[in-house]
Amino acid sequence: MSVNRSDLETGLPPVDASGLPDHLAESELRESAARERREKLRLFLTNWQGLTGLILVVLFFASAIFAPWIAPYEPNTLDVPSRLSGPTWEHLAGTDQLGRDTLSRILYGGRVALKIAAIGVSVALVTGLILGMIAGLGPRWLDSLLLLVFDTVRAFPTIVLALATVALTGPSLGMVLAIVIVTSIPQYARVARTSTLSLKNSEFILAERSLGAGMTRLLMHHVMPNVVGPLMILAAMDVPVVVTVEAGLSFLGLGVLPPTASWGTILNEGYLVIRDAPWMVIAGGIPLILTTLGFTFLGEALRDVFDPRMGKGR
Amino acid sequence: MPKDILEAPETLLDIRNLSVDFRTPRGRVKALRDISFPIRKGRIVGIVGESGSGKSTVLWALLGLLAGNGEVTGGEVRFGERDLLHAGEPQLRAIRGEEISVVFQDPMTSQIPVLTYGRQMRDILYRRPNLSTAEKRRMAVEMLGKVGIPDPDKRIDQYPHHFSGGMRQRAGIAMALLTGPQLLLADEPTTALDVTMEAQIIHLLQDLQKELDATVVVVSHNLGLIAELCDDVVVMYAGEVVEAGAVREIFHNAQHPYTRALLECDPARIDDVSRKLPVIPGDIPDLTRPLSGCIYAPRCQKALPVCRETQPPDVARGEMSLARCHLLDGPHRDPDWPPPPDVMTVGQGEASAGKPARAKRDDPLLEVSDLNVQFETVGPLRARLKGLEKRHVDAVLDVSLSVAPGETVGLVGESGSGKTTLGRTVLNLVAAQSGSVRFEGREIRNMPEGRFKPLRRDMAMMFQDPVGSLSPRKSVRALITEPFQIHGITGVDLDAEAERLAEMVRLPKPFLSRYPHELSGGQARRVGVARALALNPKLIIADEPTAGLDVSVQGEILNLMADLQAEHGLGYLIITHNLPVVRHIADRLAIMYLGRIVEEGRTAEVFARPVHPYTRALVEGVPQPDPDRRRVHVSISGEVPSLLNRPKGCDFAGRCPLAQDRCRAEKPSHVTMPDGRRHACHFPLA
Amino acid sequence: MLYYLVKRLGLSAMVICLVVLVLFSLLYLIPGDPATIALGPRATPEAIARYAAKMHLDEPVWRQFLIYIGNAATGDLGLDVFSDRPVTAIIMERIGFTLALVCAGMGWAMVLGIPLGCLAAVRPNSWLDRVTGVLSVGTIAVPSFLVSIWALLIFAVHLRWLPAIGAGEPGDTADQLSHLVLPAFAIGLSWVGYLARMVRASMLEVMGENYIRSARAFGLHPQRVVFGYALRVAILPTITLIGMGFGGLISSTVFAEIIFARPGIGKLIFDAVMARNFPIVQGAVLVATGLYILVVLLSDLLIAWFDPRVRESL
Amino acid sequence: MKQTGTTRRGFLGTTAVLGAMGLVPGWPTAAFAQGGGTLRLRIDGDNNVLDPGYMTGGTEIEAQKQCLPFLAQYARAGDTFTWEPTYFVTRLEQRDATHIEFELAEGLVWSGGHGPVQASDVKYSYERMKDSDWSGYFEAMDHVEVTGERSGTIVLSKPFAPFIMITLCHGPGAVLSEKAMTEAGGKFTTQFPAVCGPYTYEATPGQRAVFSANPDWNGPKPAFERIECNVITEVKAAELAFEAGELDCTEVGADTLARYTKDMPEGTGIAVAGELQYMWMGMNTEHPKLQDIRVRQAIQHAVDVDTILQGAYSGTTAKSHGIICPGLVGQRDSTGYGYDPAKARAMLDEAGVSGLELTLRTLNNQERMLAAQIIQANLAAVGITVKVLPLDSGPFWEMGQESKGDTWQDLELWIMRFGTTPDPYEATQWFTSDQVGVWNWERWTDEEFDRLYQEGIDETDLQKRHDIYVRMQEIMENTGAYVWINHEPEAFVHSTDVVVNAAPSGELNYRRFERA
Repeated sequence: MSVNRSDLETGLPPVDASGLPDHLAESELRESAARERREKLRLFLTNWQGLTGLILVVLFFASAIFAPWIAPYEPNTLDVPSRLSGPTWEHLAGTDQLGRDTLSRILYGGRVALKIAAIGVSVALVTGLILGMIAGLGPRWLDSLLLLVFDTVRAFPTIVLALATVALTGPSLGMVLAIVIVTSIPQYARVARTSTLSLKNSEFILAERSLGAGMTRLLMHHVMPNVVGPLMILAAMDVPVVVTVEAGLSFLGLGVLPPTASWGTILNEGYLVIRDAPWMVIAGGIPLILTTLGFTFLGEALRDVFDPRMGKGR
Repeated sequence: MPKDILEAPETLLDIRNLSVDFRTPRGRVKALRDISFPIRKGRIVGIVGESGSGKSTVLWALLGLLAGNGEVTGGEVRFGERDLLHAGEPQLRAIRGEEISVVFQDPMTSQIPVLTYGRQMRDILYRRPNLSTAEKRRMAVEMLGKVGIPDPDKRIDQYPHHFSGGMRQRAGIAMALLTGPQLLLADEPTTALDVTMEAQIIHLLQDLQKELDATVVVVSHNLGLIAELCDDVVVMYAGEVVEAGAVREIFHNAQHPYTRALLECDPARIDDVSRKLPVIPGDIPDLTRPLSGCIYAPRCQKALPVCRETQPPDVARGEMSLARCHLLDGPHRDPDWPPPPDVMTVGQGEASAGKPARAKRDDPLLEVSDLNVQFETVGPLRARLKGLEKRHVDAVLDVSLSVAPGETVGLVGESGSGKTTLGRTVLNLVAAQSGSVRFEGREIRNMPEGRFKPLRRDMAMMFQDPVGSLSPRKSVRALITEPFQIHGITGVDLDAEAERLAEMVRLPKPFLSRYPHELSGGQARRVGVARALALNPKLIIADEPTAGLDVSVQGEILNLMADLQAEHGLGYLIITHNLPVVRHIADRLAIMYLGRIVEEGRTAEVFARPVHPYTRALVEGVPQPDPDRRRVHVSISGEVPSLLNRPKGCDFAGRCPLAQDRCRAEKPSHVTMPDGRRHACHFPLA
Repeated sequence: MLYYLVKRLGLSAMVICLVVLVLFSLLYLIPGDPATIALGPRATPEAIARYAAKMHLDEPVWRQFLIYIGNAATGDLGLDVFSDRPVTAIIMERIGFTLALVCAGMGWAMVLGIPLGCLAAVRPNSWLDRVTGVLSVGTIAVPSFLVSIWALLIFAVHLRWLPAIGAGEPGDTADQLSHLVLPAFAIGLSWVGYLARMVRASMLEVMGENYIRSARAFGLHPQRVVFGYALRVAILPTITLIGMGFGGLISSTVFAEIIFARPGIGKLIFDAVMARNFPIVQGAVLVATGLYILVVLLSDLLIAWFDPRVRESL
Repeated sequence: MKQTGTTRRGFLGTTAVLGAMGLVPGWPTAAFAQGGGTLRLRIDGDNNVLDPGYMTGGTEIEAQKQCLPFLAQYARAGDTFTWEPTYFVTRLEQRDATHIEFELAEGLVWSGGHGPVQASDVKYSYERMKDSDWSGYFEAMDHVEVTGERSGTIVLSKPFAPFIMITLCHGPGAVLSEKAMTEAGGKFTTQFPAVCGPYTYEATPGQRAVFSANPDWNGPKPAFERIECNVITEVKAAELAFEAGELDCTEVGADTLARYTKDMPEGTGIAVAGELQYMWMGMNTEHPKLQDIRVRQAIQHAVDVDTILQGAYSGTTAKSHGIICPGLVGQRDSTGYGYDPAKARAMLDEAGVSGLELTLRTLNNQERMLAAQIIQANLAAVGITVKVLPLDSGPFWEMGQESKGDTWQDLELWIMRFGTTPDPYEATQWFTSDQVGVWNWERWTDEEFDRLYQEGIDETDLQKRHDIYVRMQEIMENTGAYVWINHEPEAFVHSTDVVVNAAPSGELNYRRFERA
């Protein structure tokens, strides 16, 4: 019997697959592919968390991409006379010390977050996928070696590693990106490796081999499509982590450089004027929270719908 | 021996009009509809049915342990004065484990892995506050001893994973009987076990029932087990009881067409070896849809128009004996129904084209000789740490075997016998350490994949798990045509090929666009066959071709395979643990035990006159679906030893009733008898 | 069990060695003279000469590495650039504060999160479950440095309920505890959510296992079933999560220690980074990472202790 | 969150040379009558090396002032800053241009049984400094003659008037116990080998330093029995701690200063130290992109200094017109250029420059990052793209020095702040020809400037001096390499229960704090 988390979270009681006559359960599943896809979509859309997540994520992307069109002001235009203005109709989220519009800076800051998230997560995902498959399919010594490397990288608390690196190189967006990529590769690689290992021993890979399928074909046609799914879900859950790392480092002054607006630098500047302009740390924190909520909800909903057995939490 | 039916024992538990629904995202599944039958005191009642019949749901419903989405929609279950369906949770809890206890299907998953047996059994006795912990332990040890666990006072402190499968099921029985319940429910108690183990558990249950004078309900799909063990039988189909009665009535005078068909499909009941097995066409109905008429009507050979519209009557023949069919009573009564037992009521597909002319014996398609396969069990470092000298086990040991074109060879063995490894080694999926594998006279053992690849067109494999052996993200069409792509065969219209193959394996065209998880076991199996056949191979290695299939549909696959063999002159190596099935399709049998072939010969001869004691145990180990042919003793005891502890002498010596000192000291070599049979036994049976 | 222990210890030691290697090679990956990089631009020629001698910079790189490993193994992590005090002594002064913070943060999160998750899982879809669900998502979404800032502002500056900075009077336990409250609250908050969700999910999964149905079929008391059976198994992935989460927690302490001016390892690293005091960075990162590895090791051993299969199979 | 580390060289560059602190007049003897109570302060880091010879400078000096004898201390007379003898001496006077005589007070005893404070201790302490990291402060000193048990003469190798102000009033002028030092091996780090002063010192690294009443002290009692200096690296954290009531006094940033000034909370006061600091944006006249003086002058016209003062400093600082600070001889009251973007654009056109891309280097603290961003925006308005490069104090203070690598060649624009003394000569010394590649990072040379520098030292007539220094600043300005920004004060918030005493460079002198 398996408890399906999606059912729990959609308010349905757990479905009992064995109490339910399995032949029946199967015939249900067999009904038709299209129906099943519709079913998944329905499950996803009726899951309020999934829907909320989707909306928030779309907002995240849209606001970042269209920031130049929707931002009421240029993010770096100074307007010193109206500095540290509270929220008004002219400046919905107030202004900072140089009179820059906080809302506009938040919108533009989303572009930095998007850049970090998109580049960081995709590079880490692809590298992790490749390394994980190599570890899963390669010889045992290579697997052990890669595992050891993954363990080592994971042994560094992210921020601590970032601090150590920045101590030597100085802060920059590129450095943040590099750290984010390096520290998130192991988790993708481990998931990819685990899936690859279980796939490697699965009957269908053996069946493909028995038909004469070569390594390339096995990897590209049979292993990869099955590994990518869980990794995509992981990636969705990883976006907020990455965005938060950037924000945290920028908050410490070790991330992107001014005047570039990023949520971290807004928080940093906001922290410095927290007694004069408390709205800056509040306004700067909200997109971070919403993005985290959005991707977490979306990732969990995707996982529940497509892969209810995947590991929870990290 | 069955008890005298005339004793008319009192009813211990009475199920009346029980209905259960499951709420699923796809709608309500009416899993049980209006189930009624009594369970009489002191008897062993069997509930038999195929998957989807709802037989296990009955058990969970009466314990009040349906899953969260299950819901009892009607009926009552009388247990003494109480109605279990409407009892409160505390009352039910008082009954569970004390008055009604359960033996579970899969002892691997139904015993908590992180607690010792002692702890688990003490927990079961928690309602006995006047017993001291020591006394509880003594009771548990005693019960473990009673179910045949050696050294119970030591083993009680072990965890489930320390026990072998059979031992674990014995422990499960001990736990269930610890409190001395009035009613013991057993849910598929032997399904997870090997044949030789199954026989032991059946006898254990029988003995204990007698000794403790308990009432037992056994749920099973295994007709042989039901016939051997039960006094009363309830036959279920798609959530309904279609027939119930005493065991002899059911097996010798089945009234319902489904019961009849089910019995006829059981290969163990069929004496003639025809290479064709009977089949019930069609599928179990969708229970989310509104139902009308007889639930079995869509698949029934004798269905009348009325069957599809009107609910058939329950025709009673005596106490707790009834059948639900229009043919038996009322206006549609058919006096010729049921026909005599020797008349077949279900079809066997079209008549066989007959066996093709066999190629000459001296020209084998596949010839395996003295093949050895070893697996590494511990890493070099760990071996040194533990002081182990031997880091490998012999999965396959000195195996010689041949398959001629057009011939079907059955490779039979229990789990862990190395039969699957052997099949994979032949196909170069597993490396072998020594020996030779020749295909059409060419040495192919450990051939590099590059050179071996062209040969894969001639040799194909069907894997054990029908769905699991299909790449999950590929459509059936892509799967079927993949062999062409792998071998770079151009100039074929892939769509046309896909349709041709689908037709060949009788898979409806719309299925081509489906994905593996959208297929039933039987359909997926057909896809597997189509893939194997795509490139017109000469040899097919089929690993458990009927695994996971119900009795009523396994014939379809076997018949299909037989037809294809007749048509293309294929050689088959069929790997299976299922003796009754293989008996119908194999020309020759090879019996494997612990990686060695212990006996090999023509199927009929092997069955009629086993030479090796293990073969005899296997043949006798299959429970006969005939209550008049119950076994009185179990020919072998114990379990297949682990490959790690391969005996020094004959591998079977530890369990062989005829073993002598020589057997324990010296490994018997293979001997060819004058009639061509080969065996490995110091003291072959006459 | 012995083999398992030896293997795990060996692996951890290898990871530590690799961690040292990473920290060590960072110095060499940056162009320039290692001594100048390590000591930063403020070092006097004397200090550089002393450092060069100390680090055996005239030796081949691999020998330097071995010497560093050897010294580190005996607890010698070099000298502080500015005060010439042993890095080990400096770290030892600080480590207690970080450990106290981490334990307090994780501790209160466990005390609250695990029972919440259990209760939610026992009664899925009850009001408690829903409240827990919303609360846990809410707490997960707020990055710990925002919690730190806001908690400081609200509870210390505005309400003046709790002290804002420092670690309290040495020797005065009550004072030290009162200084621990806010930072521990800040870093533990999201863990309440994580743990509640994790425990709930894994409890639900375990509650669907066959052996739980067995236990219920034997009429065991629900409390025994939930806490004696289900939780015993469901806690295992949670232990892993807690062990792995320790790394994230160390990252959080960096922020909390900076914001609350708490003299822990995280703050030490940050200050050392700012001052380019690389021997301290190196030593403190090594210790933080070593601690993390130790915790992961402990959590693995704890799992092995709980689960006989693990302790025998590996 | 950024911090400004005070470094030794940074200190030399910025605050080494001192102004005086305006708020506490003279020596508050009355306050010593009362004792008791705890003063809670902030220090920005651990005192790693208390040894005056090897300290990093900053809060170590604060500690030295509490625990070690000094011969002189800052004093203020009207608007000018001067020095006065401490009560550790009964006599301190400049006998002639190269001789300073002193006599130590009676009854001064080193702690730990190291005997009385003697003139030989002074000799030991000062002569060892010549070989220390801080030897620069003693360059002018030749040796110390011991003339009696408690008296002696400091002999300079050349006339150097500011010696008492620069050296003796400051940390390097601390006197150590020769006996205790010898026992300690000639150097010390985190503990004084022996103290002689109102307080003893004890530090818990990373947490705080505690100054407790010295039982051996028989001089005037300070106002507070115990001083707790909490280590709070971040200015912001310290401000919050102050607002949470956990500190009695702490340094604040410009924006907080502005907020307090505007709306002073109950029980809070502000103390502002002198404005003896001058900040400017410098340009490297040798850099290919900036070689053309028209480009530099265009930049001078393009920067809106008033916006910087508002945006980055919340209007809390005085606008600068040169390197001579307010209140000093030679201070200018206007500049030869003004904010005029149109003119700047025209000058750039004239120079035929377009699409100019420059890098602006700055320390990465809050105010300067804001200033840099304003400059960035200003220059963008005239078509110059500026990349802001924030640097930690270490690399920042080295970037223009030829002895510290090659960054000086790449240096284009930077924001710089130097501190100075009340005498104008001090500020000019860093810009002479021989300072090119040392502190003259703008890398221009001017014979007239070098000549005027000497004349300025020798000249005694106030008006003439004034003219000399105004002219020198004109020369600087005319190189086009300077955009004057402001004179930044050190500001402190404090509880009205205490009266703050701080040196112009921002160091607090705890023993001169008072109860209100």
